[in-house]
Amino acid sequence: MHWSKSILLASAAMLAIGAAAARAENMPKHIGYVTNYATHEWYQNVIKGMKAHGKELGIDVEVQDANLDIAKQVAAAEDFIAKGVDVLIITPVNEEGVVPLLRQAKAANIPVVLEGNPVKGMTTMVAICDYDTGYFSGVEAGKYAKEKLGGVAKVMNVGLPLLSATVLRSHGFMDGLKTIIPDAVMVHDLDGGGNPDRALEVSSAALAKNSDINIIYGINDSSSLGGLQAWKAAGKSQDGLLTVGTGGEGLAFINAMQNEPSYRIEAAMFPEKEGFTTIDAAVKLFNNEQVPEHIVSPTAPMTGDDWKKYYDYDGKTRTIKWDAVNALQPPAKCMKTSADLKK
Amino acid sequence: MSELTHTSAQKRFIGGQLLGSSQLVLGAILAVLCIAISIAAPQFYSEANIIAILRQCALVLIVASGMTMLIITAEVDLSVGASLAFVGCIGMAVLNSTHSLALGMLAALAFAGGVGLFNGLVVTRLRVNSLIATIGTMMMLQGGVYLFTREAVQNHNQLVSFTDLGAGYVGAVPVPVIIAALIFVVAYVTLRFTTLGRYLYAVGANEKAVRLSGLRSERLKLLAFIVTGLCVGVAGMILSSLMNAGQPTAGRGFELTVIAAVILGGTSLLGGRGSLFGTLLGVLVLKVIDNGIIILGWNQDLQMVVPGIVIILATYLDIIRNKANVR
Amino acid sequence: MSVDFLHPGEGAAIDTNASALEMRGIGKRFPGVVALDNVDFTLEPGKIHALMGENGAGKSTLIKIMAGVYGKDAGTVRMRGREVDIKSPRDSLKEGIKVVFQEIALISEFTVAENIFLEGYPTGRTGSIDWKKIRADSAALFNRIGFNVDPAARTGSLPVSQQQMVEIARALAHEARVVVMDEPTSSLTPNEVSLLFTVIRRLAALGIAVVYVSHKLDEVFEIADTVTVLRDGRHISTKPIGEHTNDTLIQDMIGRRIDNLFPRQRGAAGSKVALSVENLSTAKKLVDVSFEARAGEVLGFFGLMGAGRTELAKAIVGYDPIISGTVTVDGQRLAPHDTRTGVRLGIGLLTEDRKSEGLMGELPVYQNASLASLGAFARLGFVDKAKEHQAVQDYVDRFRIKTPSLFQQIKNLSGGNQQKVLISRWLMRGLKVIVVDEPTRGIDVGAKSEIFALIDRLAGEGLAVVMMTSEMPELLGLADRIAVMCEGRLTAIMPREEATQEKILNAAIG
Amino acid sequence: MSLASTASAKAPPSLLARLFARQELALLVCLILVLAFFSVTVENFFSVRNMTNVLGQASLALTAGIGCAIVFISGEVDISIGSLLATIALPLIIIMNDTNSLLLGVSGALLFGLIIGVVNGYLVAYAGINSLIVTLGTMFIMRGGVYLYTGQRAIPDDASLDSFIALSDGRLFNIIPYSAVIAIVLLAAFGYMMQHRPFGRQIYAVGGNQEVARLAGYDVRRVKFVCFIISALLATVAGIILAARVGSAQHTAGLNFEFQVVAATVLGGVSLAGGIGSLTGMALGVLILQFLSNGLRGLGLPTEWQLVITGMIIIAAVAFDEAKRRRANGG
Repeated sequence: MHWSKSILLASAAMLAIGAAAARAENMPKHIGYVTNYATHEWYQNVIKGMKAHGKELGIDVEVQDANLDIAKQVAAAEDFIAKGVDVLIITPVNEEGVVPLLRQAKAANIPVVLEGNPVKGMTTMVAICDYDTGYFSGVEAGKYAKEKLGGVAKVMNVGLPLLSATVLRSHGFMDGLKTIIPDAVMVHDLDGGGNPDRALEVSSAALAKNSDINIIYGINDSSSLGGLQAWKAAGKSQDGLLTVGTGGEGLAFINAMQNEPSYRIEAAMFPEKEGFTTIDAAVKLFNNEQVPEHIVSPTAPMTGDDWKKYYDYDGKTRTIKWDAVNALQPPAKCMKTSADLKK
Repeated sequence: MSELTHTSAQKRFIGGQLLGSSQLVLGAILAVLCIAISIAAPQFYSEANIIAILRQCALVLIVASGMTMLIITAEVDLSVGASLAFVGCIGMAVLNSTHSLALGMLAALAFAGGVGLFNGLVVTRLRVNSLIATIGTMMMLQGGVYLFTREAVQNHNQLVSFTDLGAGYVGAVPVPVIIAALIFVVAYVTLRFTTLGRYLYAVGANEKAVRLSGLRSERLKLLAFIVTGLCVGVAGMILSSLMNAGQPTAGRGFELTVIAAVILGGTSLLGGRGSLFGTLLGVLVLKVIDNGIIILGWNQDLQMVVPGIVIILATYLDIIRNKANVR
Repeated sequence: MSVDFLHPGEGAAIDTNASALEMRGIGKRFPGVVALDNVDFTLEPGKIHALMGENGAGKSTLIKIMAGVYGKDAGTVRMRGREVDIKSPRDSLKEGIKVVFQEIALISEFTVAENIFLEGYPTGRTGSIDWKKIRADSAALFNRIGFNVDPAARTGSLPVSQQQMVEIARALAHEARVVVMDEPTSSLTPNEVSLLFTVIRRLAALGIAVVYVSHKLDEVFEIADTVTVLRDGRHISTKPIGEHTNDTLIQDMIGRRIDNLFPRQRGAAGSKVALSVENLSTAKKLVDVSFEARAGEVLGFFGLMGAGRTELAKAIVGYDPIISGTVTVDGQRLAPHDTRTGVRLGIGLLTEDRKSEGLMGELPVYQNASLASLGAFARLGFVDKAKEHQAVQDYVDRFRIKTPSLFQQIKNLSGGNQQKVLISRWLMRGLKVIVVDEPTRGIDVGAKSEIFALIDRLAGEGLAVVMMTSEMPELLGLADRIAVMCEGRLTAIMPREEATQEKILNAAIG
Repeated sequence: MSLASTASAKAPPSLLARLFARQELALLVCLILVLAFFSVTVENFFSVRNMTNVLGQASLALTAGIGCAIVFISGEVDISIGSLLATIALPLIIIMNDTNSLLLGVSGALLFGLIIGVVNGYLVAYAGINSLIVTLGTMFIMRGGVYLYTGQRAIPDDASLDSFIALSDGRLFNIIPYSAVIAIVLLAAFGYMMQHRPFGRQIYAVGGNQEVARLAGYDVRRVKFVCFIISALLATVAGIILAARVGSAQHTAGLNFEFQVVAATVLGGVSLAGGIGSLTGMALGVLILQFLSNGLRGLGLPTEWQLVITGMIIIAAVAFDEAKRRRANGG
C-alpha cells in the first residue's frame, strides 16, 4: 500500500491543475477495467495510475484480470456490462478478440475506452506510440554506437511476433537506428515469448550460432534482460555491447542500469501516466465530449542516469515524478501504427 | 494370456534390457538429428553451441531426474513449472535479506521440498489422483507466487557465488551442467544400484505387493514427490541466477517439457518401467530440436510442432519394436 | 430370449444330425510355444462335454478360440456342418457360442440386469434401450432358475459367488447353441453348485451343447457325458465318462501317476505358540476371532466363499485395518494395520490374488524374489547384486523353478512357478509364521503337489503355516488342525484326526 | 446358505438414501451453496442477466466437457481440446470471410475437427499409443501449427454475418444466450445417448472393463475411436462458439482450456479410471467452477486469489469424493 500512498502525495500536487478542470464535469461513479494480465508489472502500474486518479476524482475503479485469456476477458467484461458500470476500459488481450465486446457495450449504452491496442469500431484508445518509442530509442542507440561502438550496429532483436505493438517497436528501433548508422543489420530476429526464461533460451541458441552482434534489443525489459543474461551465460564480456530495453515497467530496468555496464538505454513508457490518461478519457466519454481516436501517452528514451529524472528509487520501490512525466509532450499522431503493418 | 505363462523358451530379456529397449530408437533419432542438423548448419557443432545446448538441457534434466523417479512409482507432478517460478522468487528474496547464498538455497529447497511433500501427502493420504492433485497445486502456486510478489524479485546483492550458479564455468563447462550431471549421476546410481531405487520400481510395478512385503509404499511415493520437489528447488535457484532475478512469470509450460522428455525416454506412465538414461536421451532430443530450429533459422513455431511429432512417433516406434520382439 | 429352456420343445428347432460344433486340426502358436497342435474337439447337441487338462494343457486356448478371443493358426471350425470363421468375440456370439469365463466378466458399475443384457440390449422402435424389458426379463429369468437377486442391484456390490451366478444366467439370456463354462464352481457354495448342475442339465435337455471345464474330478463324474483330455497342447483322449476312473483321468491329464498328492515328510508339530490371535474384529467382516498357531504346524482354515478367510489373512499380517483385538507373533504384539512391523516380527502373507497383490509382472524374477529381503543384500543402501542373484539362484534350484533366467519378466512364468517365486520371497526373508491364502489357485495338478510339498517342508522347518483354503482335499491332506469360518466368525477348530467332511461343512454353513 | 443374498435380503434402500448416494446430488448441494454464498455477498449476482451471462460463458466448457467426459468414461484422456479450439477457428473464419456463408464455415470447421478426432482416435485405438501421450503430442502440433499458419496473429471475422454474431450476442426469448441453448441441447442429447442408447452403454462398458466389453462382443477399438471423434467434434462446436464470442480466430484461444475442462469433469465425479461418472455430474462440475469464478470476480478478488481458491477447491472436492468412495467400500 506504500505505493498508492506515494502516488497520492505526488498527485496531490496535481490536484490544483488537473482536478479543478475535471470537477466542472459530471463524474462517472463506477468504472470497470478489464486488464490484459494483472500479474505483469506494466499493468500493475497502469492500474495504480488509474486507481490513484480515480480516487482523486471520486470514481470507483474496479479491475478484472483476463490473465491473457481472451475468453476470460469477454466473460469479465460481460460481468461489468451486467453490473451496469458507467464506463468500461479494456486492454485487449488481442485486437480482434474484443470486437464483439464493443458491440455488446454499445447495445448496453456503455462507453468504452481501450488501453494499449486499437480495435476495429472503437471510439477512443489511450496508448503509447510503439513505433515511435522504438524509433527514438533506436536513434539514441545509433548515437551511442557511433560514439562507443565504432559505428557498427549488429542487432539481436529479442522480439515478440505475437503482438503488433511489439513488432512495431522492433521495426521502429531498426528504422531509428538506421537514421544514424545506415548499414545497421538485424542479425537475429527472435521470438522470446516476452518472458525472461524463454528469451534467455532462444537468445542462447542464437548466440551460439552467431555471436557477432553488438546490440541487444528487447521489446520489453524481460526480453532485453533475457538476451543480456544469455550473453553473460555464454561467458562473454559486456565491453563493446549495448543493451536496449523497452518499457521501464518495473524495477528490473533500474537494477540493470545500475549494475550492468552494457545496459545503457531504456525506452520508458510510463505505465502510471497511461493509467492516469485513460481515466481522463473515460470521464470525457462519459460526458459525451469529443475525443481523438488515439490519445497518445508519452514515452521517452532514457540513457545512462536519465531515469532519475522521472523516478525516485529507494532500493525497494520506485516513485514516479509526475512533474517531469507530465511535462513530456506526446506527439499528436504516431509515425506508424498497426494499420501500417498489415499493408 | 494364461497359455502364455509357461513358455519356458520365452525371449532373451537379458540384463542389457535396460539399455536395449526404447533407448535404441531414441539414440537413433538423436544421432540422425545431430547429423542432419550439422550437415545443414555446421555451426551446430561449434563448442559454443554445444555448451549452449547442454546448459539448456541442464534445467530440464535436473527436474526430469526427479520426475523420472516419480513416474516410475506411477505418479506424476504437473506443478513443477509453477513451483519453479515460486522457488526462484523465494530463494532470491531470502538471498536479498540474508546476504547468504546458503540460506537462499536452503529456503528454495525447503519451499520446493515442501511443495513436493504437500503433493505427496495429498496423493498418498487423501488418495487424490496425482494428475488432478498437481493441477490443483499448480493453480495454487500460480496464484500464490503473485501473492508473494507482484514484481520480479531483483538481485540486490549481486553475490558472485550466486551469479556463478547459473552463468559460471568450471573450465569450459557451465556450472549448471555440472550440477545437472551430479544430480543425474546420483539419481542414476540410486535407481540402478540401491535398495531405494529397487523399491521405487517395485512400488510402481505393484504397490500392494510392496506393502505386503513390509515396506511403506506411501512413504516411498512421498519420497519421490519430495525428491522431485527438491530438484525443482535446485533448478529454480539456477534459473533465478541465470535471470539475475526471481521471476514470477517463469516456468510456463516447463512441466510439459519435463514430462515429455521423461515419456520420450521410455518411462511408462503406468509405473514400474523406465530409466534415467532414457530420460537423458529424451532431454537431449527435445533440446537439440529446439536448438536446431534456431540454428537452421526455421520458424520458431516449429519448436512446438516437431516435439509433438517426435513424442508420438517415438512411442509408436517403441510399440512396434516391442511387438516385433514378441513375435 | 431363450430362457424358455424350462419348457423344452418351445426352443428353436435344432438339426440333431450334425454336430453342434466340430473343431478339426486346431493349431495355435504363441511366441516360443505351441499352445495347440492338431486338436480335434466335437460337441454334440444336448450333451455335456467335460474338457480337462492341466494348466497349460491348452484348454483355455481352445476355449478362447471358440470365443473368438484368439484366432487359430490352423484347422477348421464347423457349426452344424457349416464352416464358420470366428475372428472376434462378436462373431462367436453371433454363432450362438456363449462362454462363461472363470474370471468374472461383468461390469461392476452396472446393475445386474444390465449385465445380463450386455451382449445385446433390447431396444424399442427408436433404437433406444428398453430398460423396462431388461428389468422384467432378467427378473423373470432369475425367477425361473431359482436365483434370488435384485436385478437393480449394482453388480460390484454382490458377493463373488452371486456374480458368478449372474454370469451364468447371462449365458442363458440369448439364443445359444453352445455354452462353455470355464471352472464355473470355483467360488460357489455347495447349494449353488447343485443349482448350477440342475441348470446345466436343463440346458442339455433343450439340445444345447455344453462344455464343462473343471479341475474337480468329482464334479466331472457327476455332470459330464463325455470327457476330452488335453495335454501339452495335444488331444489325448475323448471317451464317454463311464469308461474313466479317477486314476485313468489323472493319468491322461498328467501323463504319469501321482501316487500321493500330499506327501507328508514333516514330523509332529511342536508345542511352541508362534502366532496368537485374540478377539480380532474388522469393520466389514471379522467378528471376535481368536486362535493360536504353533511352530511346525499347518493350521488349515476352511470356509465357503465370503466366510472371511482372506479378510482374516489380511488382518493378521497387518495389511487391513482392524477395529479390535490383538495379534502376537512369537510373544511380540503386532502394531495393527502395519505390515512393516509384521514382516519384522516374522509374519507374511502369500496372497490368493497373485496378479494384483503379489507379482510385479513387469519386473524380472530375481527382483520379485528378493523384494522382502533386499535389505539383507545391501551394504550402505547399495544392493550387492552378485550376492542377491546367488541367493535367488539357490531358491530357483531348490524349488526347481522353471525360468529361462533370473532376468525373465515374471509375468511370463507359469502360475506354479510364479507361486514358487513368491514363496521364495518369504523364505529369503526368513519368517516364523506364513499365512498362505488359496496357495494352489490357478495352479495345475502337477505343480500343486510341488506346492503342497513345499508347504509341508516349511512346517517341517519350524514355521507356523496358516493356510486358507476352499479345497477340502487340500485341507484334509495338509493340515494338522482345521479351523472353520462362517460369516466372519470362527465356528469350529479341531484336530485333523477328528475332522470329517461332514463336520467341516456343517461348521462352514453355521 | 441359500441363494438369497445378504444384499437382496435387506429391504431396498429408501429413495432418499439412494439419491444421496448419488454423486450428482452432492454436487447439486455444492452448487446451491456456491450460489447462496455469492447471492449474499455479491451485489447483482443473482440477477437474471448475470445468471444467463454465466450460462453463456459456461457453454464452452459444457460443450467441450461432454466430449472430455465421454473420453474419460471410455477410459482414455484427451488434452488436445484446447489447441483444437484454436485450430478449427481458422477454417471457420477463413471460409466465412471468403464465402459469407456460416453453413460453409461451420462445415469446414467440423470437417477439420473430424480429421483431428480421427487422427487422435486412430493413434490411440488402433496404433495403441497411450492417449495422454497422443493428445499431448497433437496438442503441441496443433498449437504450433496454428502459430505457423497465422504468424501468431488473430484473424478477424470480416464477414460479420448476423447469424454468426447471434451465436455470441443472441438470446433465446431475449433471455438465454444461444450458445447456452446449444450446450444444453447437446448435453441433453449426449446425456440421453450415454444412458439410453446401446452405444452409450458400450462406452461405459469399455471404460468399466475393457476385457469384459470385448468378450461381450464389443469392438473396443472402434468404441474408443468414435469417442475421440465425438470429443473432437464437440470441442469444435465449443471452438465455433468461442470464435463467435471473440469475433475472430484467435491463435491463443483455448490455452489451458484443457486443464479447466479436465478439472471440472473430475470435479463432476467422472473418474479418470474410466466407466464411472455422468454428463450431469460433469455439467454440475462446470457450473460450480463457472459460478465460482464469476462470484470471485464479483467479490473483486484478484486473479491470484481466484487461482488459489479454485486449486484448493479442486483438491478438496476430489479428496472428499475419494474419502466417500472409500467409506462406501469399507476400505
